[in-house]
Amino acid sequence: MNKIMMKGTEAIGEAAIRAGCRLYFGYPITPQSELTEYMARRLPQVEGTFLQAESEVAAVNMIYGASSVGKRVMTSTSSPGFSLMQEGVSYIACAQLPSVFVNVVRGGPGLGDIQPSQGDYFQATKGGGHGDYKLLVLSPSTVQEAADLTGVAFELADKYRNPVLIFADGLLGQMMEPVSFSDKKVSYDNSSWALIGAKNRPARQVTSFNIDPYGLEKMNLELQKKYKLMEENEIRYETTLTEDADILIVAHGTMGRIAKSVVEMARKDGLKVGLFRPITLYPFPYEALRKSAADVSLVLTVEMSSGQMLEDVRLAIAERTRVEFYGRMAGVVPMPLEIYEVLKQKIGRRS
Amino acid sequence: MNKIMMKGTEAIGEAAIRAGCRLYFGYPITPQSELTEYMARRLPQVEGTFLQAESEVAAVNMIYGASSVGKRVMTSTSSPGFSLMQEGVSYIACAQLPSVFVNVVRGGPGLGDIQPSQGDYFQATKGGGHGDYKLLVLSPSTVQEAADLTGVAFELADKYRNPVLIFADGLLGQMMEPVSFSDKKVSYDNSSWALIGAKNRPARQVTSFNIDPYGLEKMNLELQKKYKLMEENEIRYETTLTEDADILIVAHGTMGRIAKSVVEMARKDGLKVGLFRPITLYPFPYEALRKSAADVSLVLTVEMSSGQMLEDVRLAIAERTRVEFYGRMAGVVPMPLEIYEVLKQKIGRRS
Amino acid sequence: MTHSIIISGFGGQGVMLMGRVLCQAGMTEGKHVTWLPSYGPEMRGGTANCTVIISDEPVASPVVDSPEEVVVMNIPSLLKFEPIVRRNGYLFINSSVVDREPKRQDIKTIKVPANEIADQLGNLRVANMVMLGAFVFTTKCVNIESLIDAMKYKLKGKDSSIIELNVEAIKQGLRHVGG
Amino acid sequence: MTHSIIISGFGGQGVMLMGRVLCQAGMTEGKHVTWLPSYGPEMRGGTANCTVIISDEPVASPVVDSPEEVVVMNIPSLLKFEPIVRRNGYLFINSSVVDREPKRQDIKTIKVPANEIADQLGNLRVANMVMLGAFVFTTKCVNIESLIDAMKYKLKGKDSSIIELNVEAIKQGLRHVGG
Amino acid sequence: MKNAYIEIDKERCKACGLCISACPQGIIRFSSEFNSKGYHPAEPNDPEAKCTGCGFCYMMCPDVCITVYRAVKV
Amino acid sequence: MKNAYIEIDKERCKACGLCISACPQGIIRFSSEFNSKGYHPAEPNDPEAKCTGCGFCYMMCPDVCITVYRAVKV
Amino acid sequence: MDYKVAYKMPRSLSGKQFTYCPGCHHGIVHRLIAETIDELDLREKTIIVAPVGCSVFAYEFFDIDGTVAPHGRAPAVATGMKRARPDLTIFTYQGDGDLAAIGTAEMIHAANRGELITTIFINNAIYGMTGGQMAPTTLLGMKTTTSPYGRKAEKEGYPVHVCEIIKELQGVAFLARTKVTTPRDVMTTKKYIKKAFQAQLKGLGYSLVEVLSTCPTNWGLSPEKAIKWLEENMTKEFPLGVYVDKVGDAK
Amino acid sequence: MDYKVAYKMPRSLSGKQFTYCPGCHHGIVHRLIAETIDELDLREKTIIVAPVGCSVFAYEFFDIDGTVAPHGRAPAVATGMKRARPDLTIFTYQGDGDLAAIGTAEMIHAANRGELITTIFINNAIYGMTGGQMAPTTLLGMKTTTSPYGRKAEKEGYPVHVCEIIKELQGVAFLARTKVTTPRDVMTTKKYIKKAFQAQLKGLGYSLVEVLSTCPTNWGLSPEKAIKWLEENMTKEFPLGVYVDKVGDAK
Ligand SMILES: Cc1ncc(C[n+]2csc(CCOP(=O)(O)OP(=O)(O)O)c2C)c(N)n1
Ligand SMILES: Cc1ncc(C[n+]2csc(CCOP(=O)(O)OP(=O)(O)O)c2C)c(N)n1
Ligand code: SF4
Ligand code: SF4
Ligand code: SF4
Ligand code: SF4
Ligand code: SF4
Ligand code: SF4
Ligand SMILES: [Mg+2]
Ligand SMILES: [Mg+2]
Repeated sequence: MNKIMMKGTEAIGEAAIRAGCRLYFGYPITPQSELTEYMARRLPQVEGTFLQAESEVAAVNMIYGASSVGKRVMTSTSSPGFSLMQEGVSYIACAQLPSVFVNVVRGGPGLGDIQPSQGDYFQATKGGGHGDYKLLVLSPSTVQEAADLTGVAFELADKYRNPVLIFADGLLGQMMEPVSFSDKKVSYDNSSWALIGAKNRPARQVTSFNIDPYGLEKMNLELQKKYKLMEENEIRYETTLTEDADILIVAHGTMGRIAKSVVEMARKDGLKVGLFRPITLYPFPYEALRKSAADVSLVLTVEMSSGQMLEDVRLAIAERTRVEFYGRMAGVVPMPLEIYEVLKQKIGRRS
Repeated sequence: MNKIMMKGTEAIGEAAIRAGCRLYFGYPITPQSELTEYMARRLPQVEGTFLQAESEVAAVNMIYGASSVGKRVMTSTSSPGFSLMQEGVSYIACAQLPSVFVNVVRGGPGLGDIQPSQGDYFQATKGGGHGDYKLLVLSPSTVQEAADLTGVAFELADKYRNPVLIFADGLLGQMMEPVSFSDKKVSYDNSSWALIGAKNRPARQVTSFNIDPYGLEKMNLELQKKYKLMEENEIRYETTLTEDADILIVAHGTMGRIAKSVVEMARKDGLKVGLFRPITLYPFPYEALRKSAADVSLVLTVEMSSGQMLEDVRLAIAERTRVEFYGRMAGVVPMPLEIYEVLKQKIGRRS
Repeated sequence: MTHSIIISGFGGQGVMLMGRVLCQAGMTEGKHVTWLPSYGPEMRGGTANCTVIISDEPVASPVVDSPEEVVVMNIPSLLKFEPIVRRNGYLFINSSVVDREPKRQDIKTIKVPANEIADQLGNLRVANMVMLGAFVFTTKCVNIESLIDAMKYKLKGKDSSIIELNVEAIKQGLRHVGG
Repeated sequence: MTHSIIISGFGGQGVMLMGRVLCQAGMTEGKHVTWLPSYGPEMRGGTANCTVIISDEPVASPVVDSPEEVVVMNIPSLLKFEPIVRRNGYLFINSSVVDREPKRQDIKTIKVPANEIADQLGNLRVANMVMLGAFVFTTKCVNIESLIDAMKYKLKGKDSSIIELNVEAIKQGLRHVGG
Repeated sequence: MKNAYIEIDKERCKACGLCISACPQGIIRFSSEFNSKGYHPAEPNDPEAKCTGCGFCYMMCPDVCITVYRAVKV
Repeated sequence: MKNAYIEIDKERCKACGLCISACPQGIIRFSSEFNSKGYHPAEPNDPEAKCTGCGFCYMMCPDVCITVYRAVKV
Repeated sequence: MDYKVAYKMPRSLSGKQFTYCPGCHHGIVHRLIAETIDELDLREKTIIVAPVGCSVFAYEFFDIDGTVAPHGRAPAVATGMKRARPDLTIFTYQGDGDLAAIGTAEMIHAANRGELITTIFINNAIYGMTGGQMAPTTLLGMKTTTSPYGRKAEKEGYPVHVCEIIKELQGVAFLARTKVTTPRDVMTTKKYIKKAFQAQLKGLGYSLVEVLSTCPTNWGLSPEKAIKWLEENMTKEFPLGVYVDKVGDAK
Repeated sequence: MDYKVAYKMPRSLSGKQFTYCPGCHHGIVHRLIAETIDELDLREKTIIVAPVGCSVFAYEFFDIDGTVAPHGRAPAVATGMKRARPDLTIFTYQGDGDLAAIGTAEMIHAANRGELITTIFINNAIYGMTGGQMAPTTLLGMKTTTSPYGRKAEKEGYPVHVCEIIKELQGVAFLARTKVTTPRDVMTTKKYIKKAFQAQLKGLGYSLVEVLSTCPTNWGLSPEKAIKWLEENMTKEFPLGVYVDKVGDAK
């Protein structure tokens, strides 16, 4: 497989096309506009359709439309844009429409800045929109992984008829790394539920509406069953030197690979530090983390936020172990040495 | 104080007016339109301004505007409408604009139904919009409490320069109970920061924008400091017969008072059941709940959702105690006996 | 002492008002009251009901699994609510509209031909007040005087003839059950 | 073996391209590489830099607190990055633009009058390639051949005269540092 | 011998009366019976076989209750 | 004796040249010096005192670098 | 003598009873759409995008595939569908709150793009479903639950004229305003609806038919009186007629 | 001989250096607004609502109180301000992406309500800040990063004409399209901006001035060539002139 240097945003775009996505609707916003622009350039070359929506609100509803007629479709945005999509996302989740979203998170809240951040973790994993729904949330840490997980995202979306969110940050979006793509032919078939004309069968409805609360509760229970299945089958994470670790760092996305450098530093100093990197943020790898953390004396969660995944980490290990947090906000990226210093300090304080 | 029978929605409206709110911007949506309509009728009578916005997106930004010039202002909506407001809410939180929001939650996700629900708990407490921000979230359980907390909401909003969310459900919104209002004269003064013309002082900016990540991180740290203060000073909750309880029910809002009936039933049966009702959902009363749960053998969280506050309950008591959950969704309201049956069953299973 | 009441019927039968008048009456007597409406899944003109609690104590749950007193003004309401009336509770049936018998024997059933009585009074729309008169006289959840005052309060601004008609309806109702 | 490199300068000086050419070269040699751009808070025309990692191992962190090799093409970059060069690391200075001396003694400083050399070649815009030639020859992070190939790959489609000019610039650069 | 006649689906009818005022022949009226929704549905009342089959009633009926039949000319 | 003259804030100037083409007298040019942003700023070049004080340069300058002075007629 | 059905429920309706109030014009327009679909033989390839409004259930009333969009976003949903499956015929059915308030941007941009979709727009000058609040098309002076003292131009602005706003957008291929208060109107409206679908089928651009409609319930009038009120008030504010017609009259 | 300042930086600018690219017309328009504020003596009671776009920093460039609205929502923010404090003068400053794409509904409804606010609308046919994507006002055939093969009417629709869309809304009191490519244009534009503010001060309704502007950077042209391109292409698509004027010409 030939490797080419690509930005994370562009790799996601190319991978989507390889996954059979021929439709993109989106609205420009830094730091993800490269993905929008990539699709504008590439999709016409493969007889696909690129359309710049008039807003993120329009974009998410175009996704709803394209998905409801059975096609693989995707959009991408950055934080404020994803906030605008929340109503639509809730509709899509309830109507069980497969679709892929990319949020290249930037510093917030509000207009914030355009630097990398992970401050939309809660929004992504707990449901930024209304009601009891879940997105499948994937957090890649390298450009290659971003490409690979994009393929996975389309598969999972169809498998569960659920929206999938690729949660990236500005670092990953802008970073270039060598990447290769699989040439596997993809095919998919959503004709069993999609709105493609009531020909030789009863008319079909795709809906998030049920005026009868018992009917709606049934719809919700179906969703919950599906989420249960996801929790059983779709958990992904990566561990580095956790077997003998006395101290565990938990970090996701690019923060995860920055933390890997910390592990390397610490190991050189003879400190038994390991790394747990959740790849699926929802479903969160509670069980696996609990195991990895079973014998450590300290868990340090590092995020580019004020501490959001931290709550899931706490839930996972139920405070049997001390859980500390370190984070930077607003696009300030915690650096390896910086984190290592914090780590040493926390250990110091312990003794 | 004279009591009158009023719907929860209307009581909130009247209380807002008594709290000095003379501006309302909103968009109709069931089951909160009575509040919009109440304001349309009442505000002109007190020389206030009611304006029906063209959408919830417009409404939240009108709130931004009115608040930024220093006036007390409010909007109300129900679930899908609040999802549409998320971008604006994130801006308002970051720009530190005091303002009061009411979400009369209905069954979701998507269009859902128009029956009572608590399924927007995560959205309310963890931040449905992007970035690290928090709303102050108040969950009243009676019409009187709704009125009282509305007054509190305006005070807190100004005190912390933070948006405050009144989290109600359709039950509370539609229910009528006797309510009385305080006649206390209110006054407030936001001239120290509001945009009222650069007269005899340097020009001022209200903003959620800082292109420099270190500058934005500083803004974030200020927010975090404020949240810390809220966590220290603004926690509210109510306990019922928790002192000698062996089993603790945790429920908020109208679910809390329904649970109170369960406690009454159980006590009649000689079961030592107590109730913990968080009133502030953010800041969540972790410490107080931990204490109330210290000596119980079972905690049952009851929600009109698939289990959202449940995570905060777990975080509070760190699973030292068994935490069980019961919930109904989509507008189906868990009834006292129903809950009691579940409770007995859970106790049964334990032994 | 706590009365938990469900009043149910077609949209146009004034069941919501019945509940609100009851609450108003309870409140003026210094009792704790709640009124909770519920509309069926039909968009327009379907069956509606309200739950009323009148109590000497602050009201905990405004919803009840098993009300003590139920008023059904039409057949769907009978089908829905008969099964959940509390043992030894009351079931009030508008027998002008509900032409079938309840099945339960462990509850007290009271039939009021409310429409016919109202018709005799010259206005079908006061059937709800007829029923309310019968209900209050039987259950004693509030005083008849408070009930009449509450009704007047709710109809404030209406023609005095209309108010008189409603008073008469209440009186006919309680007369029907022996008052 | 891991090289961690920061290349920094004005927006127009082609520092981003320098990093990308380096990565391309590393990749063709089978190395693991990352390129990470960073733009200053200024909206337009401010200082920009990129971080490049070239390694025999998969790259963990794409950001570095303390790079081994730093190239500064203007004064603000010198001020910003001199302090963080790793002990015994390299600091490459475009001395045509940076008319001041670094302060640190524990690092190796290499001055390249890149603009002047480029000017002699007839095109100021190839100053970046001059610097790259000097950089690669000194640090050996990739082979010169790979570098030239990578540059050609990046300039694919451009006039052959332009490509020749860039090759010449690289050569002059490495010649300046003794290559 | 009637040239045309109509049928009204009583159960669908909501007694809005629009067909009644639309009929140029004035041959529709409200029934005295109730349907299960509680309405007095519209019913054809055409003893003199005045119906022309013009379809106005059909056109104005918001609940699509009406079917119009016309005699087939052979 | 000049009737009018202009001053240009060199540090604000971004060398867009709009003032130069706007000046009917052709008396603005780019300086050979750099300003701290790295631009060759515009500078007045009016040895023959041709400036009329018309303000066109001011009007077209997107960076508000120019001040125009006119002689006061006494 | 034999009889033949001259008018009956069109094939493209599901037969499910409408949930509209007695006399509400939504039902008439539904039937006209269904007839059009039948006549153009589109039933097996047409998708309805219902709005949030009283017609939220519309997707159940037609015997065709359908969905319900978030409030106001039907044109965006329809755009997504049409771009993904240009072979399908897509129409949105929207109320005045849905289309002219919250959905303003989506409608205008779909129109401007000449999106090959058709919109049937029910202008009843009120928010029907939510209980009678002011709509963008509410007339001046009209009392609603959110303009309880009557709509005032200085405060709430003027009734929004959708056809007038979009008539100059070049993407629009057919645009007309009509009503269904008489059998004659009904026939005219049917003609417009057909043309609107033809604009789509012929690839000419976006089409929209605005139907002035009654809401007896929230206007507080009987169905008959509501029709009269519409005739006397709404047609004055909203001139009827064809605003854009690129379809032409040939069959 | 004594000299007097004939032209200098207006009082209502903060003096902070603009962050715009060389030759960008944003700066000229800023200055004209500041001059107008000075001349009408409004500095101490005027609030600017900046947009998201290259002019996101505008609220720092004026020496008046100000804020930055979410992308597209400036008219709603300004509405909130004006309703809360009718004594203040409020203006929004918006780009074509901000106003004519994401903010379409907010702008149209503010205009329709006759909201007493003023909008200065910079139409540069592109998304400047985000790096040159297609705007609603991008010309047909024009290549941008999101219309890399040139904008096509069939696919992306037609350039949106804001003045033409809102000119029939009765709430609009002053509406004009202009440019600032010559000193004469600059003077005309200044006159329009002044009238727009006067429309607000006199309580006549909503006012909007659309300024055709260059974006040398994303058009890939020098400042001079950009002006030429604007003259030759944009003025053809977007006719200049006054569309609505209820202010009149008396002082
Ligand atoms: C985001 C959102 N906001 C508000 C609502 C509530 N809502 C439902 S229908 C409706 C308006 C209906 O009016 P219209 O579009 O005129 O349709 P009609 O009922 O009159 O046919 C509103 C505001 C909603 N469902 N979603
Ligand atoms: C909700 C949201 N979507 C998208 C963006 C990204 N964004 C910033 S400015 C802009 C467009 C700017 O174009 P325009 O309004 O024409 O202003 P210009 O820069 O051309 O002056 C966009 C899309 C954003 N900040 N917020
Ligand atoms: S078809 Fe014509 S004549 Fe016959 S009943 Fe209907 S409206 Fe009357
Ligand atoms: S028009 Fe239809 S619904 Fe109305 S009365 Fe006639 S048949 Fe019944
Ligand atoms: S004021 Fe007029 S004449 Fe003088 S420099 Fe400026 S443009 Fe030229
Ligand atoms: S117009 Fe202004 S910025 Fe441009 S060159 Fe002249 S002085 Fe400099
Ligand atoms: S409320 Fe109005 S629009 Fe809705 S169904 Fe009833 S009459 Fe029709
Ligand atoms: S990008 Fe364009 S609009 Fe933005 S500052 Fe530069 S020239 Fe002006
Ligand atoms: Mg309507
Ligand atoms: Mg622009």
